[in-house]
Amino acid sequence: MLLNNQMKLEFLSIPANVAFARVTVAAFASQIECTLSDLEEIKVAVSEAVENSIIHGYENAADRFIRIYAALTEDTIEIRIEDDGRGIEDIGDALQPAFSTDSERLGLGFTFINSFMDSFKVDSTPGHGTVVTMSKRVGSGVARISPEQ
Amino acid sequence: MLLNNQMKLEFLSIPANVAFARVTVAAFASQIECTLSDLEEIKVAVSEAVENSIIHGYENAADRFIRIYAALTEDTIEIRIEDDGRGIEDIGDALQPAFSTDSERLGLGFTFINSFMDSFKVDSTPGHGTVVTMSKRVGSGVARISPEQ
Amino acid sequence: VLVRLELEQLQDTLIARLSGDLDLGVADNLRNTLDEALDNQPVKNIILNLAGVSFIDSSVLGVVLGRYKRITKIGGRVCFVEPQPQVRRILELSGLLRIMDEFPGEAAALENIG
Amino acid sequence: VLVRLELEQLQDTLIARLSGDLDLGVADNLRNTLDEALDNQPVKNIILNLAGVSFIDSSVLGVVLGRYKRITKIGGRVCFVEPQPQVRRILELSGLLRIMDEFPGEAAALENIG
Ligand SMILES: Nc1ncnc2c1ncn2[C@@H]1O[C@H](COP(=O)(O)OP(=O)(O)O)[C@@H](O)[C@H]1O
Ligand SMILES: Nc1ncnc2c1ncn2[C@@H]1O[C@H](COP(=O)(O)OP(=O)(O)O)[C@@H](O)[C@H]1O
Repeated sequence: MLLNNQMKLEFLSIPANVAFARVTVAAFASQIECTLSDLEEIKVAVSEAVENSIIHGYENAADRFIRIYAALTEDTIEIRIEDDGRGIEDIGDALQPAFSTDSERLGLGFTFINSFMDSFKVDSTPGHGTVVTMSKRVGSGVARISPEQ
Repeated sequence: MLLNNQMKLEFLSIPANVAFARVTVAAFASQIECTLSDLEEIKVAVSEAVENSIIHGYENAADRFIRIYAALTEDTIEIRIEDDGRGIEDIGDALQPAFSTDSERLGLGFTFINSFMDSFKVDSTPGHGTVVTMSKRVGSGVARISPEQ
Repeated sequence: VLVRLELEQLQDTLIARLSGDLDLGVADNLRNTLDEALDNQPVKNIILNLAGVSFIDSSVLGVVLGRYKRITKIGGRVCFVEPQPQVRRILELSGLLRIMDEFPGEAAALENIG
Repeated sequence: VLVRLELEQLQDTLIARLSGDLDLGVADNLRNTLDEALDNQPVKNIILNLAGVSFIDSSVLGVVLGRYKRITKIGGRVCFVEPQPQVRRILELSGLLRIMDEFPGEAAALENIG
């Protein structure tokens, strides 16, 4: 697959940067043909992952950094969101809908990401950090007939 | 001075990323109180520096990276734009209005940056790259009475 | 997008008109503002007018669910008014639309829950 | 913001209606499109309608100046129509407004340069 574009964004773990992160990824994604609904879905997925890094990963410490890598191919965006925070003990539990280690939260962040992206994966090392990788085929979403066999 | 927010953006040296870079920096800047005219000026300055990296620094090679660092304080944005390209032989010449090493260009990129930002500096090592640092006081632009002496 | 929150009390119903992009950046402020209103006035029902909301995520839904729990304890109701399509989808996916009603306008909501 | 370029030829005047954010990303395309029109049709004057342009930088001004040089060689004129304030400021700062005229609409431009 041809790699068309790549970017990396790093920013402080503060709530104001949730909006900044999703707007930036959406601006990047819109270089390829996206529907408005694709962009909305990407924005939700990015916000959820970044909020998780701030709240769970860094436990609201405002002086840590979150990194986002994004790559575009003709019709797909791949996004990786990383923190160096406390990590996740049991990823299986964390991925359950309505599971949250914070009673004020819904436990739906990963559920939203899973619903809105085509693929999604969580890697985490307790004490070291979490990496959320997701990708989405955008545009018509209809498979094209490929000239290659 | 209190450091309020920081980000770093890295992206491929392709023309499509000029718009991406200026939109991202403007989104970051708009976290502090900016006028529309501040944002317009920041966008022009970022575009000019990024275009210089693509055209002059990397001579249109599409596989190199450009880095932008930005920091916000209460009323100021500082921006650093870096490439690892061919560098500038004579910075004094390069800063002259209407000086360009490319006959199709106006030689006004640095002039625009200088007009639109409050401070501006170019560092370059031939063969290694160029760093353009700029900052701008935004909002009313009127100095406040400071409680500190 | 600027975030705005406007509160109006009509008898025992609190109308909260929200606008802008609602995420973690406004969640604390929203929670505190609503709780303060609930602490200081006799509120039975809450109408959340989302007509001006362009973005919402799970942080803000957590705040809404928290207020819902508080209101249902005293036998009141919480409902949504006019969510935009992309916001409505999130409400639906979260399950909140199964426990809270949705109305096409404040008048309809007031009539129904009043 | 999507970039659009619409060309119309009225006698020996080429009207180019530009819109969107004009930067290095469109400079090559703009240069080629204008040069092709100049190669294929008898063009004396160019009217650049900038009413829809929200952003412009020096890469695109370089393209404009290049076409200006080509047109002045054959005794023609290049002018701007309706630049938005932030775009007008860049034109002014660049010095292009000292060598090219500016008109409040295409009709005024046509009348004046025709
Ligand atoms: N970046 C992270 N660092 C540490 N823990 C995380 C991270 N992301 C998610 N988790 C854990 O996974 C759980 C489920 O996450 P999620 O589905 O987003 O729900 P919520 O954020 O509402 O708790 C969280 O409660 C938290 O314990
Ligand atoms: N990042 C860079 N790398 C190498 N050379 C540069 C860089 N930025 C500027 N220059 C040099 O400085 C000159 C002046 O730059 P500028 O004022 O932006 O005008 P222009 O881009 O129109 O040439 C350029 O022509 C080029 O020779």
